[in-house]
Amino acid sequence: MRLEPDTGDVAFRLRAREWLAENVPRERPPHEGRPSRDHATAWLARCHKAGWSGLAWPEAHGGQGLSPERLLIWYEEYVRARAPSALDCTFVALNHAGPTLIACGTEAQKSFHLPRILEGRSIWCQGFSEPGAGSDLASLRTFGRIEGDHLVVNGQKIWSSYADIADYQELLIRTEPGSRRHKGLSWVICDMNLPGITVRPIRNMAGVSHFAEVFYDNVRIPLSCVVGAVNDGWSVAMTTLAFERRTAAIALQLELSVKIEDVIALAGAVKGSATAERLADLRAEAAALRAMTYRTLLRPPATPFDGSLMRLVFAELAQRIHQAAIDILGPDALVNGPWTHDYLESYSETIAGGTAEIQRNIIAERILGLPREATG
Amino acid sequence: MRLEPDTGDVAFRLRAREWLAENVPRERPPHEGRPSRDHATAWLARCHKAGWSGLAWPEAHGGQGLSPERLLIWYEEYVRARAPSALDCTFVALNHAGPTLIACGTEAQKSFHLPRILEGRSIWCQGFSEPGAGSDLASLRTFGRIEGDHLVVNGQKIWSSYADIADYQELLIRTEPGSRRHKGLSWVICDMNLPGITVRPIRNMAGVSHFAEVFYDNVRIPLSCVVGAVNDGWSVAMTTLAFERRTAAIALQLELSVKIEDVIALAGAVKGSATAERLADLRAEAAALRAMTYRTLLRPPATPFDGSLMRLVFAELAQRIHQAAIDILGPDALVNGPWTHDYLESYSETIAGGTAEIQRNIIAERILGLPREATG
Amino acid sequence: MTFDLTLSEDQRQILDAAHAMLETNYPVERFRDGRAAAPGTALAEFGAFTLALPEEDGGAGFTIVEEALLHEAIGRHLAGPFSLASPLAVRMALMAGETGLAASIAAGRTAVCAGVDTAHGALLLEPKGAAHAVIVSDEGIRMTALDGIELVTETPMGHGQPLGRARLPSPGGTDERFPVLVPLASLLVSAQLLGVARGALELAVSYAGVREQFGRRIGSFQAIKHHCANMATGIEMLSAQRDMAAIALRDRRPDAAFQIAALARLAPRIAVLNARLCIQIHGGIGFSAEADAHLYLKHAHVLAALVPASDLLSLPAPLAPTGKE
Amino acid sequence: MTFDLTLSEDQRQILDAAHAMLETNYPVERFRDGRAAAPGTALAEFGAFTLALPEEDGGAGFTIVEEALLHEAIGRHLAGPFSLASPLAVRMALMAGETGLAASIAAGRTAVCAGVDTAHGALLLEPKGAAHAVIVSDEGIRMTALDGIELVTETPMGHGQPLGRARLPSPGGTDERFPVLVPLASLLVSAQLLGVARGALELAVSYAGVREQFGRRIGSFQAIKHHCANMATGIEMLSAQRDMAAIALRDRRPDAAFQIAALARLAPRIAVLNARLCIQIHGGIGFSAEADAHLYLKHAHVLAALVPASDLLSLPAPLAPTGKE
Repeated sequence: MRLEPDTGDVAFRLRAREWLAENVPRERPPHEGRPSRDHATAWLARCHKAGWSGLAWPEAHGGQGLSPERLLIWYEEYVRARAPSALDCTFVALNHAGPTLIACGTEAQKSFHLPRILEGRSIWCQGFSEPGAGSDLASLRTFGRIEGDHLVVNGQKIWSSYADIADYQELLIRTEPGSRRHKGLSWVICDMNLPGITVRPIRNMAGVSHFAEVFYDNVRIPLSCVVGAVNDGWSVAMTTLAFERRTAAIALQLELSVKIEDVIALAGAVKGSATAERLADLRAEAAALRAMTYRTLLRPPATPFDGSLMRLVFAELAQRIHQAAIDILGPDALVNGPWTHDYLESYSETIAGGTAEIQRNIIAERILGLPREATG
Repeated sequence: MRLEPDTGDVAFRLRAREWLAENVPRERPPHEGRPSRDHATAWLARCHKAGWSGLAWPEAHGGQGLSPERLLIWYEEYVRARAPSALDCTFVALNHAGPTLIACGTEAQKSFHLPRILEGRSIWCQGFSEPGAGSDLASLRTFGRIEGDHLVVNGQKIWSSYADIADYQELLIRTEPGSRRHKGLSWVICDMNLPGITVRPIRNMAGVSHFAEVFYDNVRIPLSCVVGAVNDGWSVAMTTLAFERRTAAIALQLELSVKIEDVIALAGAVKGSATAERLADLRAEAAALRAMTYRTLLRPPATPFDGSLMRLVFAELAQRIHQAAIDILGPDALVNGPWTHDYLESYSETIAGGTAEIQRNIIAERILGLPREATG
Repeated sequence: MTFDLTLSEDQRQILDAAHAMLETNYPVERFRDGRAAAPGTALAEFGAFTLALPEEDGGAGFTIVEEALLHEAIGRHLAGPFSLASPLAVRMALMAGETGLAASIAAGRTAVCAGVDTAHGALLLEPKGAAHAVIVSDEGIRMTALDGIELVTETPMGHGQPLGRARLPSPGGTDERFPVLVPLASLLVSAQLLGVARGALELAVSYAGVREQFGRRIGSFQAIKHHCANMATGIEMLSAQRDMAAIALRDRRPDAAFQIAALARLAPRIAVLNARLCIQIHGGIGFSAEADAHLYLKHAHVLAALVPASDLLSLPAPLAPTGKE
Repeated sequence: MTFDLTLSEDQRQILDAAHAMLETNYPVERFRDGRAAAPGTALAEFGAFTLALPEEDGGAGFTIVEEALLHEAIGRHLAGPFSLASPLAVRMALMAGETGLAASIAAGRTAVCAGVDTAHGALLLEPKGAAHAVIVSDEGIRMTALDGIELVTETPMGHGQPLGRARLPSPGGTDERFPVLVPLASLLVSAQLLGVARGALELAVSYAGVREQFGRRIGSFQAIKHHCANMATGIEMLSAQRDMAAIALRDRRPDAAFQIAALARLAPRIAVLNARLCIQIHGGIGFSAEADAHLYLKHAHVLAALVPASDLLSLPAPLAPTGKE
């Protein structure tokens, strides 16, 4: 067990710090729509030009192939410099679609899409959840009928972030008639400009529309857009699990260590006061979350489900840090300042990507081996 | 909605206060065994002599027939005077067995047992739980076979408080062969001196033995000891639910309002400190528990299951008040002083009489009407 | 019985009437179909702002116990903070001898908004059209005319109900701060928070009873059940304490300040927690602005800002022990 | 890789050996069959008290990282507080130049107990037979000879492990208080608390997997599952932070004090919570002294008392922001 930066690591950290200090945009990024896309793609293009795009991607595919320690160093400097949230409209492309294509895509798919993603020229959204299947992906019903060399897709997706400004969607649909659960699904690259697609943005409780519903009315997608084999979509969807520990989620986790410092500064709490004690607890937990982030990258997971531990700790800590900020602000929190906005956004942490309740079930059943629930 | 003591109420309060000031024993009662029995029965006998026994029992059965307001006044004065905990070895007789006999007993049963209970001459224990059926009474297996005019009982009970020093037990057993769930049970008065009964005290985590296991090896109980009809024991067990709101549990609930004052005095916390804020929260909750206690006595319940709300709030508040005391004591809490002892005892609050988890299920299903759980 | 916590026939009638009036004029759906800014006139016409005033002051002759029951219903319908400001404003106008103003507010002709002092000026909640503001501060409650006051519009939490910021004239002596109204303000705002907490539970329970996931209604999952049970216990504590505090204040009992302070300490926490759990139980749709869940949360925060400060630990406890150490 | 958080082959071996030794000499069942007061000799023979000392001081040449790993295992077996006091005592003896004493403690010939200063004298934990006590106080750690000290026996929490109270001589200057050992003491006691937390989880999970109620194994109920999941997340946080803090202290990194203080803040809370949940999951038997659940709780309280005070908020944070406001 060691955390011993060599001279290369130290130089890398300084280089990252200097570049970020000079290049991080000073303004708070727009929350939604075209302005948010323009801001995010401009920032990614700038990163790409300086060699900071696709950090965890293999060099063979245009990435930087950073080692785990360099990834940690980069993201630590990234959040300390208050660079734009990694969870912007480029997130899905860089951290999910790209790695999936690298793992399972054809040469044609890779050579077309990967450069566009890295340079911020194409934005992707996810098309997994459906209205009847929030956290239960196995019950997907959106269907793609094979007609010649096309899939004809009908159905509906929901909670598709940035679908209104995306160029492509990673679409998980049922393609085998009568199939059930995880079988008979396909993972498809869906061009969002195809006829028959309707996007309806959903305003969230923070007043921002980055989610959307997407409706598919006889949308014809060439079979060449299927990634991996037809009807083998579940295993394609699972391949990115291995990449998951190296995504920009690292930035979100480390960012809480910066956020808690901001709350501590905001509070200026007297030693021993209830607020000071509360903030000390949160500071300790943010430190532990950082330690967990290190562990995630620097030690093989004990089970494939360890991500649920991270997800749960992160989600609840993010909420509690923002709750503390709101309480400290008092009545001023009624004004929609950055803390208030982020507080409201933090409500999604225990919902999106599997609710906190589902993470607890996974931890109990898959990590601890408790008996599965009775199904009625 | 009114809480307007009339002159009779005021005089009653003063009389109670004066009597308690002169008569409450100054020493902390012994925790277990014969000394605890002797202490409890001496105190009850003294109460009885002065007309303070069987407060909620009908006058026709030797009780005081107190109105709800007088009960509240009495118990408020009782806890303020730091009178012995109502949850001593006389509790089951006064608050459960007695009321059950009044509701369902024969004249012979009543005339024999009720005076003994009121005067502290006989101690009762409960025989409901079994090793395989902690919170699940419907799965009882201890069996009483009818032989002539006797029941021949074989089986085992557990968590029977004070069984080692009790004269009688309220015993709920299966008497109809092959019966299931709530059917085929009988409610029986069991003389604890009968041959074939073995009592094994169970030491609890506070180091005290007031629980016991009871083993029945061909114990012959006269059929005349069955209360209500044979095989109708479940409905007998349910009759006391109506009495439940008027038991000495009132004292336990109100006592938390005294305990939190003691913790506040113990802490001497600086205003605004984390400890002060924590204690203010607990004080507010103790006030609310008192308000709930008033409501329970002075308003008909909305459902027969409202007791679970009280039980849950009480249990968790009792634990949190004791946890606060322990934290305030710091290392001195390692010494088994009264706070430490009571802290350890408080762990039973969310377990005994239906765990906190079961209370939450009852609240959700029976009060809120959420769908029953799938059973696997 | 000298003690009785059941609703009297009168109380039941006034509550039934209030619920009907609120359901008609302030259905929670109004936030979705653009009727969010329902005027205060329906409440005024109902007599909500003068319910507990004597008949000679134009009131209905009820007591603050009934008023506290009414404010739970008002809170449940997420009526704007004007509903809290107006009955306080009527009282302040009367106490200041301005009977004409009192009558005008009572009748809904003069609109009053609520506000709270902050380090950066007073924050006014839904100030549009209001002629006066009722301001809660650490020193007490006061009323200020808004005539000629410059109002800076602020974006409210989650783009909810409008907010304005204003530099208001500093209050004069104690008589302009009406400390006598502070306990009443605490009682009414806490009662509204109770209504919010109850509304959030009802919404959560009804959703959990129909929404299916993994082939089952989500309300059959223990985790959801236990969230709901926790919401219910909070409501039980808060509503019992509301009754205790309202009666103590009405009857000028010596423990009134204690009971009110305990109530005010519980109310914001329970309302925010229930709203949070309601969102969580709804899952994705709960995080959207399309379901109503988020409205309860924002409303809980608005009301929480209007709870006057109190120091519960400094007050004598009604059950302070008498006996041996 | 310059960064690596996997166990080295050496670390794995020492841990395997430690587990085997502890399982033989300190099985948790010993509390039930009367072997509770297992002597410290097995630990001494294992070299537990000198694991991280250089070989010239009679140590095994490992580092405090391995020592922290070992103390998790020790905590999991609920070894007495002597196991914490002894490695600190060896170091204090060496620092004071008393090499004979150090060797004697290291070999298990001289017994050392742990203790904590209180307002009513020092509280000594399992003092029987101990020649010296290692005392934790707000000012630091110190060692005191118990020769000639009068010990008043105190009844311990829940009639657990023996306790004594003593008036000890006041410590002299800083050099007698060994402030340099405070971070190490925090690390080791926190690691033991982690072991307690993990033992409580393992006990709870194994019980929940077999105990049946309502016709099902209780581990299939979501409420029980979620209790266990909460225990697991606490352990994950605590063990990750333990590694971070141990490495920082070993390598004298500038953030060592911060990492240790964060660890010490988390450890008692998580250990007590896990023990509490373990009792709750056991139901009635968990509240009895017959199951092991309560042992974890009492042990957590004992260790929590031995965590040196620290002020996390006063320390600079390693991820303090560098960028724009």
